[in-house]
Amino acid sequence: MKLDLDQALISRARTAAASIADGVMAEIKPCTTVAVERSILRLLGVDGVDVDGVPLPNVVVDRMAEEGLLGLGAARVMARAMAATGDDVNTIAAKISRDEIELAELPTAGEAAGMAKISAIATKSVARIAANRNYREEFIAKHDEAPTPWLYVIVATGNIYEDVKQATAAAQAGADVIAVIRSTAQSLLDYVPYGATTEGFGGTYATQENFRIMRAALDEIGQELGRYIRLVNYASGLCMPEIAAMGALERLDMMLNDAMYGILFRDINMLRTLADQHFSRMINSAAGIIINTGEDNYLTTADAVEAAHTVLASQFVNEALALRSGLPEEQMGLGHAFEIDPAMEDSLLLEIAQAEMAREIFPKHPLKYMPPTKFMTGDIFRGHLMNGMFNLTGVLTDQHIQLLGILTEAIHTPFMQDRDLAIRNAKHVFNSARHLRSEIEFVKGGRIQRRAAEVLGLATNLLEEIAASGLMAAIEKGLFAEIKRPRDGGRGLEGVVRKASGYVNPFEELLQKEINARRVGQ
Amino acid sequence: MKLDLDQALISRARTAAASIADGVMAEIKPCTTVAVERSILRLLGVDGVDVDGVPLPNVVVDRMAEEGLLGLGAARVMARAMAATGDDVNTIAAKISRDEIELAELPTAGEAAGMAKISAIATKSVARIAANRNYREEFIAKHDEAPTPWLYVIVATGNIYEDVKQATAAAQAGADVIAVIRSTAQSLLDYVPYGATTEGFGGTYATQENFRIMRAALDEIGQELGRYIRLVNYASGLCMPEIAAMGALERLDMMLNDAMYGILFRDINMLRTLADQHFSRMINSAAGIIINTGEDNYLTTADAVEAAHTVLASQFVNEALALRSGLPEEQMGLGHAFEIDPAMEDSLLLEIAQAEMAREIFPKHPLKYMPPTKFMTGDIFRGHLMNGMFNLTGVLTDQHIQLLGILTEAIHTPFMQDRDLAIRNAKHVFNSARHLRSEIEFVKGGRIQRRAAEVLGLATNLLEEIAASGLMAAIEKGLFAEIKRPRDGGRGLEGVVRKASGYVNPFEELLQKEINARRVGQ
Amino acid sequence: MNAMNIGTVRPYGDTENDGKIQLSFTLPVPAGARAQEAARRLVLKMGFEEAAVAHMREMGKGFTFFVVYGRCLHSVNYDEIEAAEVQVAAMSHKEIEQFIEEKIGRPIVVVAACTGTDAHTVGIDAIINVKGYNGEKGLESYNWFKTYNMGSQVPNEALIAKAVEVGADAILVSQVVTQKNVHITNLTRLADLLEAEGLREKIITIVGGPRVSHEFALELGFDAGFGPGTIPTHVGSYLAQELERRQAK
Amino acid sequence: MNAMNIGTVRPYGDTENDGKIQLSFTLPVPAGARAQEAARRLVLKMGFEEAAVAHMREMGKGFTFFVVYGRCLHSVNYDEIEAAEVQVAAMSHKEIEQFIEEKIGRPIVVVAACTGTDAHTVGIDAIINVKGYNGEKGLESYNWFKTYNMGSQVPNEALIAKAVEVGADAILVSQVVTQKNVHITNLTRLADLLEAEGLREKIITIVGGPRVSHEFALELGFDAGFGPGTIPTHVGSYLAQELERRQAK
Ligand code: B12
Ligand code: B12
Ligand SMILES: Cc1ncc(COP(=O)(O)O)c(C=O)c1O
Ligand SMILES: Cc1ncc(COP(=O)(O)O)c(C=O)c1O
Repeated sequence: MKLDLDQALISRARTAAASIADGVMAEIKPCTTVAVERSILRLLGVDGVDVDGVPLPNVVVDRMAEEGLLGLGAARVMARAMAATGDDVNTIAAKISRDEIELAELPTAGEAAGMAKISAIATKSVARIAANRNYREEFIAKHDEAPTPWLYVIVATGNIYEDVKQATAAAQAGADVIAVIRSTAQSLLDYVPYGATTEGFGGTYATQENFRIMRAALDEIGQELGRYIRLVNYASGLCMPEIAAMGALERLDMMLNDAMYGILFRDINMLRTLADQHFSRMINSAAGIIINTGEDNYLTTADAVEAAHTVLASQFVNEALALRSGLPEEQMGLGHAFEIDPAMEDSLLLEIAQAEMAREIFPKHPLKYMPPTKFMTGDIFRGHLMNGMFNLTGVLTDQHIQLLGILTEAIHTPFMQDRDLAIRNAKHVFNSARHLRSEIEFVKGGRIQRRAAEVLGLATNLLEEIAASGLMAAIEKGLFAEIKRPRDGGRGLEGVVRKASGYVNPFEELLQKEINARRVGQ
Repeated sequence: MKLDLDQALISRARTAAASIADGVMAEIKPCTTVAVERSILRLLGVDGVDVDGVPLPNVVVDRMAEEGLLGLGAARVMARAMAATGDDVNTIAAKISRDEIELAELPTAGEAAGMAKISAIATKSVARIAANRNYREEFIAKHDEAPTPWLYVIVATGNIYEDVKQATAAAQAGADVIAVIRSTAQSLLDYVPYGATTEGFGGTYATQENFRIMRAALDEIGQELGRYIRLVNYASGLCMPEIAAMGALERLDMMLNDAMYGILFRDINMLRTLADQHFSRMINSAAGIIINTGEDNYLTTADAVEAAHTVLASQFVNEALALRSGLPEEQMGLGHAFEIDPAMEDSLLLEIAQAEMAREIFPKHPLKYMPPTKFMTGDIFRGHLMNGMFNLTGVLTDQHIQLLGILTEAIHTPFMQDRDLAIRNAKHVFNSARHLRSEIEFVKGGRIQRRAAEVLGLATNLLEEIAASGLMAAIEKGLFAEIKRPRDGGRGLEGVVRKASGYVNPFEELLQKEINARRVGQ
Repeated sequence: MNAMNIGTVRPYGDTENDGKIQLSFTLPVPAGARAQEAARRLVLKMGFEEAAVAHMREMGKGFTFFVVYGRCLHSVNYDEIEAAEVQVAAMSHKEIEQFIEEKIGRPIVVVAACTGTDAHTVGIDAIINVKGYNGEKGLESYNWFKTYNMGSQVPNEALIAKAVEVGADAILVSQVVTQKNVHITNLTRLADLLEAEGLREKIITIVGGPRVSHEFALELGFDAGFGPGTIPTHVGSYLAQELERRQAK
Repeated sequence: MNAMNIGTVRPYGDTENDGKIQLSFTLPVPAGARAQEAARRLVLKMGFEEAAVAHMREMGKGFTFFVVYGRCLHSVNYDEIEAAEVQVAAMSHKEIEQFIEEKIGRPIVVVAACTGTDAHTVGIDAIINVKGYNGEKGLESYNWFKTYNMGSQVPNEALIAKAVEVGADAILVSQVVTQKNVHITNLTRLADLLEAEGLREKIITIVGGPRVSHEFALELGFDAGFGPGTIPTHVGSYLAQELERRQAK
């Protein structure tokens, strides 16, 4: 290890994070949410929209909520309906949308039989997810896995068909991972839009059909290139577990998945999104999907030097929470970023210290390293150079997922040529500095080592402070990203429902089984 | 020391280089050249052109040569003329141009008295050079010396007035050193053009008036900025000592000065240019002018990995030759370059090894580090990035003079904006990695250390091989830059003249005195 | 400001009037001699001479990237240009406070928001919040400003309602996302709403953001526009002086 | 080659026909709102819409650098473009040797030089010398070529004299320095000299260099032009086939 970090401090930090995560788990355990229930319905096969374009999962869950049945869980209510009508889930959903079924009046008699059917469907659904995972793993095993850092680029035209052109060109140029950015404010929608879309702002709507279109395109070009091209989309937001379910069904490979992001940057209610996150991560875990956490965002509102330790602290918390949703470390793409003001003397040294520290503290984790954005200006030449320094730091500190910086960051969402230049920048730097990491040591007690030690110390203190009061109180105090969010504020609190006795989510157990099986398999 | 270089090898290399340089000195000692004699005349005050535009120093020296008098030295013949006519040097030169003086028929009687006058003029001339040097040193002492690496940029519009605009803007943007590039093929002219010029190709003619114009402009902007802006021009070529003399008189601060460059890249005769070099470097030395040697050029025709050791070997030879012309190490801007094909894996590691090696072997020398040129393409974004990696290597290995890479290297001589982007690139990287050097160690016996050791070993072998046969034979064999030059080939051999008995160059002694005085002063 | 006489100007590479310009763009064609010629002709159509393709490469099948240099034959008369700039005497934090105390005599009330779907609050926070920008504290820290920062993704209607509720002197709107001109749509709608409510003349309306200029704001029917690099005192100076001007009428 | 049907194309940013182009240039004016407007107007004159100055900075007093993005309204019809390309079947080293042996029956004599004040020999050496380029050996290494590489800074007259002296089938000229169009001046003079000496039709004349294209060479009166990336087999294939064609006549 190059930084000589104090291992005792790291243990203390992990202990504190564990207790913080346990506190969160205790809070969310008694609750379910409209989004969790909608995801259950989706996983059971409910899809489509009603005559007004409202997605059927929303229609069904909203009706259950109105009738006061949601505390039982959508699965159980659906079981009743299946038993009563003999219809399949989608027919039932359609009937509900046409007011042809009165949920409150369904007989509870056939519930057990209904639940058996539900169980069978759920088992098939999880099998489909597992099959997707197998497909991915086999494809990769047949070809070569891309060397790290992986080249991760975004497409964000707003139009899924243009996105496909851009993504295809990027794959041909050497991208390993393609993320389709979502339209602004989709994360605040309490439903998932439907169908292929061509009208987004700053990104393209995340819909199941769009997922399918892009997956097919990337599979095609991946076959041609003999490389597996990974696909990414965003779960975080009011539909976290639903989008996770869609991603699992359509074989996405990574998902942005972080309740902290929703709380801090989208003002989503914390209880709601932490509950949503738990189930969404279980789905991600079983699907073999790497999550991307959003700590990098903190540095867009807070200073990257002063707030460096909050990033680390949050990574510890995210790790602890992810473990509790069954995610193995190998799927934890903890986020961090290269966001120090480059006008600061020795800023590169501080960036190296920070990135190397993350690498050493989270050795198995596919860390996701975000590029400079905040200090990018319209000077595209300077931007390209900053991205070069970022890429150098990435390869020097062995980052796993390198989200490539774009020279026009301060101007527009990337043009095709901007992305191509980003890919060439990364390939150039990675190749010419391929083994720099193994050739360099940091001077003992020097600036780089001292900086890493300082950040670790501060993070540990912060975690212990948070552990005392709990995560929610810490967020209320504004300890992350200099943003305060009240416990009862934010969007989506109304979608949190106390579980009634007899609440059932058939997927929790099935997913857990799948996760355990994979763990043993390793 | 980071590279753990074998000090015994370094000593062996220096010993071989010393014997090579001694061999060269023995060859040139019996000779003078038309260029040396013209410089003596210039230092004595001969300037201007005849009615056909031929520079008076050429008129006079050519006449002396025709009359078979040049072996005595221009000073001695001029002394005769002064004694005989009572005119000053310039009047005599003008008269010669108008055929009003018959040199062969001058009485030798008054020669001693004439020589006394010459001595007095020469003493004043050297005093002017010393005064220039003092001015520079005092200005710098009053303000702060620029931190290294110095930002060195070129201007090359072909028009001295446009050059001034470009240089001024560069200084304002932060350049420390401005080099005015010469028009193509000036180095092959056996005279120095006269007056202010506005019509060069790929550069601006080096004339004394152009030196003056640019010096004044840089002094002005330097005063305004409170920084001393260094001025560079080119001595190497057929007029090496003449231009060195002009540079000393007009207070240039650095001069490209390397006979090897002339031999290999301009096909100038070796004896001629080595003899010219010796006197030109004495002038540079006394004037406090840093020389820039041209080893970087080798890598434009030879491969930077395979020929790396020839660069180092040549640096050793150049050091030994420079010492013999009285240049202190602090004025030896030995050249090297960042020219490895960046498509090569780990090319950055090899560049770091090479640059660090030069730094450790030549610790006091103001090394001049040249940017990527050969592998630059029309992709200006890639070019800007390569320059960033070059700048990073420069600051990491503590180079003294960083000739900034220009993103349009493969396209055109720099536009104002290209140069500005180069300066910002360097400032950005130097600042953000300011103390990286003191934070990093190279792994013992790792790729970087091994590469440096390999290059040093090869260079030492090569030097010992050359020492056996002499430098001239080595050049005949094509040991440098993969270019062969015959001993009796090349341009300018006809300008080499055997010194007659009684040959006098009054400046050799005066310059040597000045050099010694400075050395003691330190 | 407009005093300097410069005359007609052309781009400058390394010689007066050489007109040199760098361009880069993508054409949806495969790389090759025809692509190169297509790129060259395109640039010639723009009114260039000596257009030279310095770099060409295919990025993905059927898309080619070009770097071109050429000599632009157009010129502009600099002296004729009058760019709209917020006309106001620059004052320091202290001077602004004094000015308001003396000339207005009560705190200026401002309501600020990042509107529509835009969630980029860093810019508006820089102007309003105590933390400020570039070492300058935001208007919230002034004794003579009373500020309401509504945060991000605020509907236009909510912003106006708040302004009416607190009797605002000024509305400050930030717009950062500009893709598909969503900021223009959004701001036009806000201007219409203000007009409809009869508030257009009563409230000072300011827009800000990285793609905003004073000219742009005026065109859309706002009173002032502030772009990149704005610091709180710029806005404070303008608000104080503009309010005084309006009260004087 | 010209088979593909693509039609009218516009630059592509992220949406078909969006026309997006990046420009950078310098204007000899001080930075400020007027400068920004001057830059914008200049770009509008080129036939752009929505020209936006993304970056402006003063580099030295009175000179300002701009980065601009805009939507270009021009388009080109790709299908109509016929770019001149050296028309020749590509052959390998071995095939070229065989071809000459069979169809010419004697070695082809070529004289090569970097002419005028130009001293950039790397390019011509890459084509001629054994060392070659990109792993391909130069023509010197062929049994069926007899080469004379005269090196750098060769006067046009000396090149012609040499060609006459050795009875050259072809002259190969390299020109790398292009500042102030010195290569054009130089090559035009060479073409005139060849014409005057009556050699124009007798000798195959080839030009090469980083700013050379086949089209460019034809315009100046040469037989073929080779640009960046040329390897010896390109030139060898052309020479062999062209000589055979001429002998057939
Ligand atoms: C930070 C940031 C974020 C943060 C925002 C955090 C927050 N709470 O603000 C996060 C990570 C959340 C984010 C998310 C997104 N972002 Co964002 N983001 C940026 C980034 C990196 C910096 C913006 C910034 O903070 N600048 C610093 C401030 C101080 O500058 P400023 O806003 O210009 O403000 C100054 C002046 O303009 C002026 N000013 C601004 N407003 C006002 C108002 C008034 C009244 C006045 C007087 C002055 C004033 O004063 C300020 C101080 O000088 C930019 C890229 C860049 N480097 O510019 C992208 C950028 C703005 N984002 C972009 C996009 C597309 C998004 C997303 C939509 C992406 C997605 N689909 O997920 C999301 C969603 C956001 C949404 N719904 O709006 C695009 C916008 C493209 C475009 N031109 O339309 C950009 C340009 C990046 C890119 N190239 O794609 N982003
Ligand atoms: C190496 C180099 C030098 C070396 C040359 C060594 C040598 N013996 O050749 C040295 C250091 C001596 C040098 C000096 C100068 N150089 Co120089 N140099 C370069 C550099 C870095 C690379 C050129 C090169 O070798 N390319 C590699 C070869 C393989 O490519 P190529 O020439 O294009 O050749 C290929 C094809 O074009 C084609 N080809 C070329 N010729 C021919 C001929 C035939 C018949 C055929 C079929 C094909 C063919 O085949 C080749 C293989 O594919 C360029 C910048 C750059 N990156 O391009 C500047 C550059 C060419 N130099 C430049 C200048 C200005 C100079 C100087 C004038 C500067 C000065 N004032 O001191 C001097 C003087 C040179 C002179 N009198 O001509 C400018 C030219 C600007 C312009 N557009 O006019 C450039 C572009 C740099 C710059 N941006 O300022 N230079
Ligand atoms: C973890 C995480 N989730 C989601 C998002 C995007 O969310 P939205 O779609 O709300 O812009 C981000 C932003 O980059 C993120 O970091
Ligand atoms: C040492 C040295 N002298 C002179 C020159 C330039 O010579 P010329 O004027 O002949 O191009 C160079 C080229 O860069 C050089 O390195």
